[in-house]
Amino acid sequence: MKKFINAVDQVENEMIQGMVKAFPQYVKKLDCGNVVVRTQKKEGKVALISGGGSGHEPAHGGYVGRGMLDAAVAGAVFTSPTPDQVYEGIKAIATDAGVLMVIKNYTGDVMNFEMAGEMAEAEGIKVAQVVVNDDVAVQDSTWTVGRRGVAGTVFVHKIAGALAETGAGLEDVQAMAQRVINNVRTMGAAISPCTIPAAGKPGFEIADDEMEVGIGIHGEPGTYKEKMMSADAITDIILDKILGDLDYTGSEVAVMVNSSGATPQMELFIINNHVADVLATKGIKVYKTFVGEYMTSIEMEGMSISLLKLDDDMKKLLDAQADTPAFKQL
Amino acid sequence: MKKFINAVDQVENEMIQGMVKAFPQYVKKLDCGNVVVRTQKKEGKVALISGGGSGHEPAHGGYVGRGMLDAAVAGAVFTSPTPDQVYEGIKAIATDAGVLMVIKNYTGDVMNFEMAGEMAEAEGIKVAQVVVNDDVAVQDSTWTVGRRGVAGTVFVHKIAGALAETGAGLEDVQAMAQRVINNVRTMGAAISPCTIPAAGKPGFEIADDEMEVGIGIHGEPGTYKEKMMSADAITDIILDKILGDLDYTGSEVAVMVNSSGATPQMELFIINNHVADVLATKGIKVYKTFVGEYMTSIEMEGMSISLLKLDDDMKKLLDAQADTPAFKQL
Amino acid sequence: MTTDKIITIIEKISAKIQEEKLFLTELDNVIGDGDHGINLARGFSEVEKKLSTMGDKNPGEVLKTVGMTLVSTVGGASGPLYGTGFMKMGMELKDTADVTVEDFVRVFQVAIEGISLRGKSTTGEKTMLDSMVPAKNAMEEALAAGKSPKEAVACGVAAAKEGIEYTKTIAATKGRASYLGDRSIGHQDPGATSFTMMLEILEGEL
Amino acid sequence: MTTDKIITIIEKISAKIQEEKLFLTELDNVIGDGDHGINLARGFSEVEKKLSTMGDKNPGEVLKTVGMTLVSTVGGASGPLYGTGFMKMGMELKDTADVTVEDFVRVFQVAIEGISLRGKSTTGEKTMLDSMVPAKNAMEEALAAGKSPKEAVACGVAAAKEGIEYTKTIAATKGRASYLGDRSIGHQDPGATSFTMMLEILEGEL
Ligand SMILES: Nc1ncnc2c1ncn2[C@@H]1O[C@H](COP(=O)(O)OP(=O)(O)O)[C@@H](O)[C@H]1O
Ligand SMILES: Nc1ncnc2c1ncn2[C@@H]1O[C@H](COP(=O)(O)OP(=O)(O)O)[C@@H](O)[C@H]1O
Ligand SMILES: [Mg+2]
Ligand SMILES: [Mg+2]
Ligand SMILES: [Mg+2]
Ligand SMILES: [Mg+2]
Repeated sequence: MKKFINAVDQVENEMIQGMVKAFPQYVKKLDCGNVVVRTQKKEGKVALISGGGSGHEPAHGGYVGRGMLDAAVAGAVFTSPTPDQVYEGIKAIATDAGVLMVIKNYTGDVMNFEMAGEMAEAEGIKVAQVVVNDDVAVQDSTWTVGRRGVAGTVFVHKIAGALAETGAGLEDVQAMAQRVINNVRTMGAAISPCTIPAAGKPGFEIADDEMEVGIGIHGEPGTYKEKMMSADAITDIILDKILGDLDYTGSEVAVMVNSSGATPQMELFIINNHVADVLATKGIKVYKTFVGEYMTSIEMEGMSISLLKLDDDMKKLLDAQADTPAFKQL
Repeated sequence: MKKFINAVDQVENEMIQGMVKAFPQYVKKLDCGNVVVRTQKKEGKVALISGGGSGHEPAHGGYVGRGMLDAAVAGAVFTSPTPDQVYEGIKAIATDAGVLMVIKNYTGDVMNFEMAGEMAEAEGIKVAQVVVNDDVAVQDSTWTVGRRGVAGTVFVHKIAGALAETGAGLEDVQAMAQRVINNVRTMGAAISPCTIPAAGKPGFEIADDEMEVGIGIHGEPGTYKEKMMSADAITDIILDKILGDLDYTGSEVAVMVNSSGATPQMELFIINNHVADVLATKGIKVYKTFVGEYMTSIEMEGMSISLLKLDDDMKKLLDAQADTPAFKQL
Repeated sequence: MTTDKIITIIEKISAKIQEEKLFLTELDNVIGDGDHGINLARGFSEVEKKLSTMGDKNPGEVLKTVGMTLVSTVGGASGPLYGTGFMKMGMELKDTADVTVEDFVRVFQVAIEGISLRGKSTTGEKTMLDSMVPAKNAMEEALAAGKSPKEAVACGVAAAKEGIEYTKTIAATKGRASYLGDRSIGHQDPGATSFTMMLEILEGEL
Repeated sequence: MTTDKIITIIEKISAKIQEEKLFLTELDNVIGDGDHGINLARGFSEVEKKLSTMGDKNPGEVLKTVGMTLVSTVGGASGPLYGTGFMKMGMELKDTADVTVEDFVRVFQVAIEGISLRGKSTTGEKTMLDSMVPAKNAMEEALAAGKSPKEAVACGVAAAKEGIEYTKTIAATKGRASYLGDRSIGHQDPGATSFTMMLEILEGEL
């Protein structure tokens, strides 16, 4: 394992410190742990909190700021934060308008956030939640835990965050977050693994001529292995799965081509080139495109493609100003 | 070589296509080659053009937009663009106020841009140039070609671009660009190489316990090899070199912790944590920090640290609005 | 088992977890995200610190503290689940000062219910429950058949181990391994494994 | 050498460059950025396309076109430098219809001056000039000593090869290799190598 780190048990801590030192105009850290909140608390609006394990940077600390989140809670690498951490975050940002928890659908995340929500409600704080489950690589069914939440979460932050910023009520913000969740689908693939610092070795092994299709964002292998293929071919596989899952016919979409951490922008753009061509062929209109590191898996070499089916409300909220360390819109 | 690509001789082309398809509101491509210009030409201001080989994404196409560049020219991977390409870019953006070429100090870049500048001047276009040479890893001397231009170039784009946007004249914009160059220093290190697609294999080999110190941005090895060390230790080495080269005492600085492409944000923030601490100890005030992918070397795992010594003019221009695909400021 | 004994057992469980940290992590690597050992080791290190000040508390309070500490330091899925389990046992024991194996089996039943509720899970989903539930049943039966406490827990350990083997044969439907679908078949569940380790420590201490 | 001959020579140079693309790139990998062979191969492929329509032009125009094509397709340092070299030779030849080796050596001198000016470089800096200048001198001397054209170019090739060896002994002060400082010592210059290949082709065609 070769990394620019100091000690494996200090990565989360030093990372958060490094982030708040980089962006003091946007974020500060709570004393109680790796919880990052807006430098200036904004009263009179629904407050949004999200989080998960570390290792997904810029998620979620990078999305704390005007027009997106009010707090982000970071657990150990790829490990859901604990209920107390989340609870401290909620307390720090809670307003009379209430708090919306944006949870990614992992057993651990859901349990820990829910426990925190219960603790906060016991204190009289209004809490609502949504669970993001955009990963179409995973079979959805009632008898499993369902799909994972992955890069589509960033659209939830952006759009629900923009609505909250207008002063909308908790139920409306929650409903809008859920509307985004209902309309976003994501799938990814990876060609090399990542290494959790404390584990010291890669999460999976992969041959030089293989790729993992249907990867998650926690360094785990995908839903299946495939022979390495061209960028266009893997893009086709992913788009087929996404377009087969939700009817995008005739609609306008926001596209996100997300890097898992080590994939160079060159490759992301090559992928987007084909995404744009395929969508054009199918008569799906691209309203806006995002290319870059939005929801990573430390230094995994992989990517995901997300398509969000937009309506007029979502378009307006997607276009609204945002000013956070990792997501800015003028 | 494992990459999300289709054909090695199509990467530059498909990448630029993918970029303009992602950001049509910001950039369009000229028919003549991989030259990207603002979608809406802005008259009445000095036009800025920059470029170099491909493989540095988001540089330079990502910096085309309001408040920064007017055109970016991309050669083959790590290969300076040709004079005709640059000339076409200049012609497309030229205004009566003239054109400033921001060149990174490489023999090839300088020669090709200069030839283009001569061609444009022959057509009656006012052309000026600056050559960025911020890399303190390289010994500066009058009998060599001097230092390389690396990540500090982005500060030149930002600050000179902001001044140009105000309608300042060519000489003033050039002088401001030069002022940035005079006050910015950068140095980097890498722990794994990158692979030029057409070459098919990594630019250098490196043992599991080694790092390359003083890397450039073209996949080449650094100025020397070192045993792998902690993030703090390599940060100290780099800062020592930078601070030893220019007197930053008592001044305010802009910091850039730049990823070479594959380095996870986690590690960049860990590095910034120490940068901030060291500068605080030395009484150097951090005015603004940038952490992320600004000037990459495809998928190299490495990073560079840049320090720009600011004055009041530069601060104002650094803070000015910018709206480009890869650099936004509200 | 008095408070001292309980503390000793927890300390030994902690030592075992630290020892098996990489093994458990490795199991989680294959079908999860490779952190189960790291997670539990982090939590039990914190638990150990707390134990030193608990000599004068009753067993129930000790277990409750263990549970709360796990909840607030482990994270992930196993944190709330093990945490809930220990808390439930602690609460159910009330002020029992000397815990018998019969007591343990009774409160363990409550712990299982708590875990099942928190995790929205049941047996056959390739989780810790696939070792916990058979272990509890086996211990109940052994006690009913008049076996000694130590024999009963040994039966529980045997059943827990069979549970581990069983998890190899099924696909996960809960937890991270569920995202792998059928690809999770053939690999044992990390949580079932860590639970079995804990029960073995108990057996060794009787 | 008439136009047909010149075209044949350039075609063979192109073939050689395509053949040695990886070798030249590998040399550049060690002390540069690993693209010299790729760059020249790209340029000479374009040159080949142009040559097919140049049969009715005089040698000077052919060489000028070669130069302009290299400038506009190679990029990097070698593009403008080789491009300038060929353009200068072409311009200097004016309308000479049958180029002798004496003519070649004379215009090659002009090419070297152009390269030197464009590159702000001279010998001893570990560049193509370290093969070009000795080669030119050797050819001049050989001709002055009454050797045959073919012998003269053979002397030039020998000198160019010595130039390659010389580049191994010095640190670069121009081009990308200069950034390596003393670390560039011990490795031969890619540009000196590609030039020597070109001159060898000329020798073989006489
Ligand atoms: N819903 C659930 N019910 C019961 N046990 C579960 C559930 N989800 C996960 N587990 C257990 O948790 C273990 C994984 O724990 P751990 O790796 O620490 O957390 P995470 O999965 O969040 O990384 C699994 O091996 C499984 O035994
Ligand atoms: N200033 C210069 N003068 C003469 N030759 C030079 C100069 N700079 C570089 N070269 C030659 O160019 C060669 C490198 O060419 P190439 O790799 O194609 O371009 P780049 O260095 O831009 O990648 C070097 O090996 C050297 O011979
Ligand atoms: Mg985990
Ligand atoms: Mg080059
Ligand atoms: Mg796990
Ligand atoms: Mg080169």
